[in-house]
Amino acid sequence: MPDKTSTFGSEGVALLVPEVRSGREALPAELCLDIYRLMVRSRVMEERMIKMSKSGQGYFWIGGPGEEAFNTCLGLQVKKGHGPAYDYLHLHYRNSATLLAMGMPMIDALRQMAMTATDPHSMGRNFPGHFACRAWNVLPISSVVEVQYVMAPGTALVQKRYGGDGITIVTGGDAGTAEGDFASCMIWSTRPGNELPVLMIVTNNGWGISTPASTQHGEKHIIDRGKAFGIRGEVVDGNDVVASWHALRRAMDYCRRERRPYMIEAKVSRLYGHSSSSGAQRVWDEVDPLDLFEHKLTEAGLLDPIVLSHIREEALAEVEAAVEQVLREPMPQPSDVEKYTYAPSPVDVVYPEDYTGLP
Amino acid sequence: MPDKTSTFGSEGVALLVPEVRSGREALPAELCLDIYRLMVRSRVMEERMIKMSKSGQGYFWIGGPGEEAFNTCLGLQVKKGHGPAYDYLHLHYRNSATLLAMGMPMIDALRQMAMTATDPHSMGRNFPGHFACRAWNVLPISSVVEVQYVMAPGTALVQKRYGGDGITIVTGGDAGTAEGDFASCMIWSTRPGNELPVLMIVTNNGWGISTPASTQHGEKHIIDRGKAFGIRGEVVDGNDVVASWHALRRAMDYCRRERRPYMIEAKVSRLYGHSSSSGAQRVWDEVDPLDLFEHKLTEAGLLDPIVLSHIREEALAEVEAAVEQVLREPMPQPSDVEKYTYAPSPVDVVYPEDYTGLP
Amino acid sequence: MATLVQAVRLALHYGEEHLGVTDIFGEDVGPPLGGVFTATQGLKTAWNSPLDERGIIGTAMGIAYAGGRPVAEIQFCDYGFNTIDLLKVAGNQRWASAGNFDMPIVVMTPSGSGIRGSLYHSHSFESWASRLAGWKIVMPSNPLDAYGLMLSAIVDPNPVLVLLPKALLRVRGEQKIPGEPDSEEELKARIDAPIGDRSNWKPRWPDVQPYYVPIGAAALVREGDEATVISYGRTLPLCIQAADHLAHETGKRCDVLDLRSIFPYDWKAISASVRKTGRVLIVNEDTEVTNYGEHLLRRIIDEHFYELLVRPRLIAGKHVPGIGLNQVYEQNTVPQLPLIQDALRAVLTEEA
Amino acid sequence: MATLVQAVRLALHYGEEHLGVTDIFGEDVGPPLGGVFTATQGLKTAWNSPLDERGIIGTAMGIAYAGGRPVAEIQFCDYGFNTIDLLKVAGNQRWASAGNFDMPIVVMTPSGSGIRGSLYHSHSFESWASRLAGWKIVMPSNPLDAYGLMLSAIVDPNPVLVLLPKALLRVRGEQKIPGEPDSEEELKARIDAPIGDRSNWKPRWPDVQPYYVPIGAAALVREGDEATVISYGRTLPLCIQAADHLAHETGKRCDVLDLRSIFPYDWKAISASVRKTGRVLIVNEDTEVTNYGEHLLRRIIDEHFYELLVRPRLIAGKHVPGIGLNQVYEQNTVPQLPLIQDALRAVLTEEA
Ligand SMILES: Cc1ncc(C[n+]2csc(CCOP(=O)(O)OP(=O)(O)O)c2C)c(N)n1
Ligand SMILES: Cc1ncc(C[n+]2csc(CCOP(=O)(O)OP(=O)(O)O)c2C)c(N)n1
Ligand SMILES: [Mg+2]
Ligand SMILES: [Mg+2]
Repeated sequence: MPDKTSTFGSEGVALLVPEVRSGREALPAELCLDIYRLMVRSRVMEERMIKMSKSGQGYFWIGGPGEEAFNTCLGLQVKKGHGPAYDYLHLHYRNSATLLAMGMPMIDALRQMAMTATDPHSMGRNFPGHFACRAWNVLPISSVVEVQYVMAPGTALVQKRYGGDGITIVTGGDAGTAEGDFASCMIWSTRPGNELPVLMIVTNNGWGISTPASTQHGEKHIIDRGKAFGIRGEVVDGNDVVASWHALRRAMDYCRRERRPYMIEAKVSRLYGHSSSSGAQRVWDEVDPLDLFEHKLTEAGLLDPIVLSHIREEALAEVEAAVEQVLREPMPQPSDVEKYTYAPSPVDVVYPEDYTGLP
Repeated sequence: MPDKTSTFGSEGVALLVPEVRSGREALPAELCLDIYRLMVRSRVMEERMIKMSKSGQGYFWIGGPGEEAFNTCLGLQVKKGHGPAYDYLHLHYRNSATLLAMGMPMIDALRQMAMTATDPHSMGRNFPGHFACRAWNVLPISSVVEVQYVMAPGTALVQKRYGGDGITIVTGGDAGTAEGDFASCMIWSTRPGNELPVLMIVTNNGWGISTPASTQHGEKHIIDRGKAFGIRGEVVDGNDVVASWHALRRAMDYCRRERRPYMIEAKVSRLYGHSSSSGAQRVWDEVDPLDLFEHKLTEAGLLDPIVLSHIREEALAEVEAAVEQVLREPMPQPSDVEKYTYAPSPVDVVYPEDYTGLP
Repeated sequence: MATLVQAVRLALHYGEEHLGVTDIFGEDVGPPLGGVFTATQGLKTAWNSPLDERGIIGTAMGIAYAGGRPVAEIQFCDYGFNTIDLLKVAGNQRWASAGNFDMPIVVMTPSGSGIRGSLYHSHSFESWASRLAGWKIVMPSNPLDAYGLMLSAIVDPNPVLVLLPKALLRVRGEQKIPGEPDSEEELKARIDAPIGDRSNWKPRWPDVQPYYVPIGAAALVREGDEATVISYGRTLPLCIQAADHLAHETGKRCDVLDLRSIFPYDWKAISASVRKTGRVLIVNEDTEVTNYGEHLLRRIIDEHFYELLVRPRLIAGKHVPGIGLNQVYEQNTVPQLPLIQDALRAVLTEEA
Repeated sequence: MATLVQAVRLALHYGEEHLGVTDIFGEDVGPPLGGVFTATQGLKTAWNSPLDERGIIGTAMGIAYAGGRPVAEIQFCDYGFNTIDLLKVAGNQRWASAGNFDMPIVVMTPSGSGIRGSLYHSHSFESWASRLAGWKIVMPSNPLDAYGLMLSAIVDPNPVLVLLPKALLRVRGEQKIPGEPDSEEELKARIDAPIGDRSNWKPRWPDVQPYYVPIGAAALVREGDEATVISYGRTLPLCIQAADHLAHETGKRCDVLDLRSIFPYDWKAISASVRKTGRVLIVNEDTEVTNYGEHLLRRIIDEHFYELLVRPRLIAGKHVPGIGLNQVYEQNTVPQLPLIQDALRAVLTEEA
């Protein structure tokens, strides 16, 4: 049974709403059900994409099964919008749950998977999970590991100057922190007098493709690297929705208010291996955040087998309808190859509109 | 008067030799006089080189006035030789005192300054202070800031495997630690089970050309960055000979014995600005380690004005003789442009001996 | 007349005041130094960065994403080689995101030899840069063009790399920048930071006016019917000298094209001239294997092979690992006047 | 027959056993994976590195300084663009130190398109690489050459970059590697790691023999008097197909040169063939602005301009910021067979 007499998070406001707890932290039941639904939708969508990659409806899959708990909590707490008043997102290729939580229609991810001309993120150019969304400050996700960390200080610098409470959020994997760009982000975010509101997130799944983190990384916690720069941080169980929600809330509050960097290291799972290149087989020895949350919500009396299967059916129906639709949509044309190379320029006499082949 | 009844360093061996103290640490008088002589020789040589850069006997000067105390102590403690049994030196462009302390003839530095064909470090190709010395494992110093830090783990890896007590020593400036390569060195030197005997030195003069470190670096101490990786370290007054000697001794002992990395941050002075590009004018508001040591030795009764001026005269004579000699030596020839591009190869049918222009 | 580096500074000032430039930054770009070549002295948005080129390019990208207009400096192009991946990414952001994001950044950097820079301050960058799809690359050879190209670079909503010829930074032009004071002394007094303490110094900016050199437009700096000489940057003035000398010596006049834009290049101008003359000399100082001039040559072969009267030539730098400090190296590694003159003489006088 | 990637593995094994290779390393190079393309499975000196390409190149340099013989892998050439400065430094160590230090490192990396790699797994590297003075660059197009070039790369005391054509890694050759078992199944059983748990797996290496493809030697893979086709890597087999097809269609036979070494290239072979045929087609898939093929074209113009019967051609990839995942992009960005065939037909049939 959900506990009925407690407070929403640590804000000290007594609310008489049912809630779900993890240790000393809690979340309202309503929110938990929303999160759960989003997690199911992400999982179902990713699993369908894996199927597409194997059936030839796509060529390659990479994505976030195992990161749904943390990434959904992230997406829901983003200050969503365009321009420096809102959060900038420099994301990794495992962030589909974040985008779904922000409200991205499932079909847009599938369009990218199916490489249609209608793919709003890349017009069928990029791998799945490589989102780009101007309206929501979601900067183009690139496969090049870690480069997002050197761009993050730039958006944050504009935000600091702009005022308001918009922050810059940058995410990446654990192995990628070995690239110098991770250190650059810390340095550029802590210049004395110019500290920047950058929330540096590492989703630590313990792997870089086939290489265990334990064989390459001498740090106990990755966030310990922030200490020398005075960057606060915390390690959170990214498979725990309640803990992830609150860690993110604290981190965002801090960045929004203090206009300084903060680090979160979220321990997450990788449930289908690295990508379709490594087979995208279900892994059974890692914790499944969805199972965990399902169990918790069931325990709390918020879910029962009927609701549960209803939510899953709904998500499955949504994804099937989307796939069906996507497969009817147009493909890019040969003439698209050069499109969107250049923005129109009043001072360029060769390419005033766009690239058109050699001068 | 030198104290006559104390111990050499912290080794606990009671020696009845005169010694020079700094705080609780001490060095034998003999050694101090050797160090002093080397420091004077370095200073005099660098000042002569500055003169050459202004008189047209060279084009450019960069070097180490202000780092003589620390760098001399470094050079004297290096395990000098060729191959992995000996120390590898990945140095910075301010290390002339290190090389002189190791025994490099002054004239070789001046040959590079004068860009003669006899310059053993680069055949008149590189800037002064850009040494390369195969016999002593002194790897080519490059102007590209910080790249030496990504090479250091490689030599150390071979040394760890080889056994013995040879270590890898890498030095660089404070501003350069903002490059990702500094972080890479820490990561590659602390791979679990593969920790490497790398002594990471930062000579912190508080400047990167015109930019004060205090405006760009949020770390209190640069070596604090090592903590997350379990890298021990210490900050030392690099203007204090006795302190520098012992910090280096401890660091080297640790690396040699434990086969793990260690960091030293030496606070040093920059007495002639960044380089000849910024005028190479004497700066008077920074501590001069040579003055300091001169004063200390004089106080201790080891130096008097006569000895002092004798040492200086000797050094001046040495440098003048060397310059005179150097200016008579041959210059590189047009045909030298391509020399030493390739080492002879038994499997290359186009360039079996060396590069000879386009195929 | 302003020097090239003063022209850049005036353009950046104009950019700050009128074109929305928000950040001019890089190593030693802000006070007190204002750039190792003084290009950024006195600018109100100039600031010093950490010594980290990857951070410089990345931060510029971030500023642009968030609506700022950054001009980032890489202190010497020689130190930009650890950022090629980022430059590639910057060049593909619009393409990769199918138009979601533009990337209006300007990167400026001194390029080429001629300042006794030894191994790491003598490289050229244009051949590398020309391979960065999605970028525009410009390289002025005189102060007025530097001013006009810099303004265009700022206004263009795509990433633009401005290569400044190291050897010409202190050279004065023949034409005034619109709004430039009458005397060099006055200009200097107004905008050059004093030697010594600068803490209270403030520039007194002249009221410079807009002047755009379009991207993709070459300048025909000498006209003639006998040959086409194509160059830019440090070697451009040498080509003019060579052409003038040979006009005098042989009576034959050449077109000399100052390319100004490396990409996109002014194919119309090249093509028209080559068609007219049938004789071609391309000159630059970058290394000669996979050299940008070889691309131009290939285009000429593609479209004008049968109109060529004699073998077209490329003069470039030697394919060696560096340029040595002793001037014997530099003189014998990158093209100097005699070499250019000899090549041009051969092009002009070879029998068709 | 061994696949190209098996050939590389066999060469590395030979290198470990007989040529002093001490370290084969890079991202996912060691157990359990043995490389994302399986090039390093079962090798006794293979180890996994941190995800840090700069560290990989730097560490390789350090190992070489200290007397080791490293073979470092960059997982995809697309991820080597943040190391260009280090590659330049590696290429200049001997030159800069006037012979004090050699730099015997091998870097291997998959290059080019053809594996549906989208923006960041489809780039080519040879044009960039050819600009790295002090390096040698090779690129095999079949397993035996891969074996022989890898052995030469290891033995050569200079930095050698081995570009492995992504599209051909799983292709089998027509010639056996000396010592290779008779059947493909046996080879596979002996040296391919099993799917699943590999913790107890050990390869049973065949006793492969030394076989060196000299650096700087092209292979004439088709012979004819009518035209010269120069290629390497992924486009080489396409050129063979095109030449065979056109021999059939027109009765005209071409020389097809598999360059194998990008630098130094086999100028003697190119020159002899061009002199013989007077017709030239150069094919690669790298982007077309400042493309390595343009260098070859320039050399041909330099030395054989007056011997050319028709306009020489270069077929290369489009100058766009990336190669899109949808195959419509890839097919229309990098050369495919029809394009090559049409170009060769034009070269062969154009009237002189
Ligand atoms: C710069 C760069 N190097 C190598 C790769 C190839 N690669 C893709 S993902 C990956 C591992 C990333 O591991 P981690 O950062 O932990 O992220 P995860 O995939 O585990 O979420 C590698 C090596 C790449 N994409 N970019
Ligand atoms: C990669 C790189 N970027 C820029 C430069 C230009 N540069 C030369 S020295 C220097 C400052 C170095 O400062 P620091 O690392 O503190 O060393 P210091 O000169 O103070 O000893 C700069 C920016 C360079 N040489 N290399
Ligand atoms: Mg990971
Ligand atoms: Mg410094």
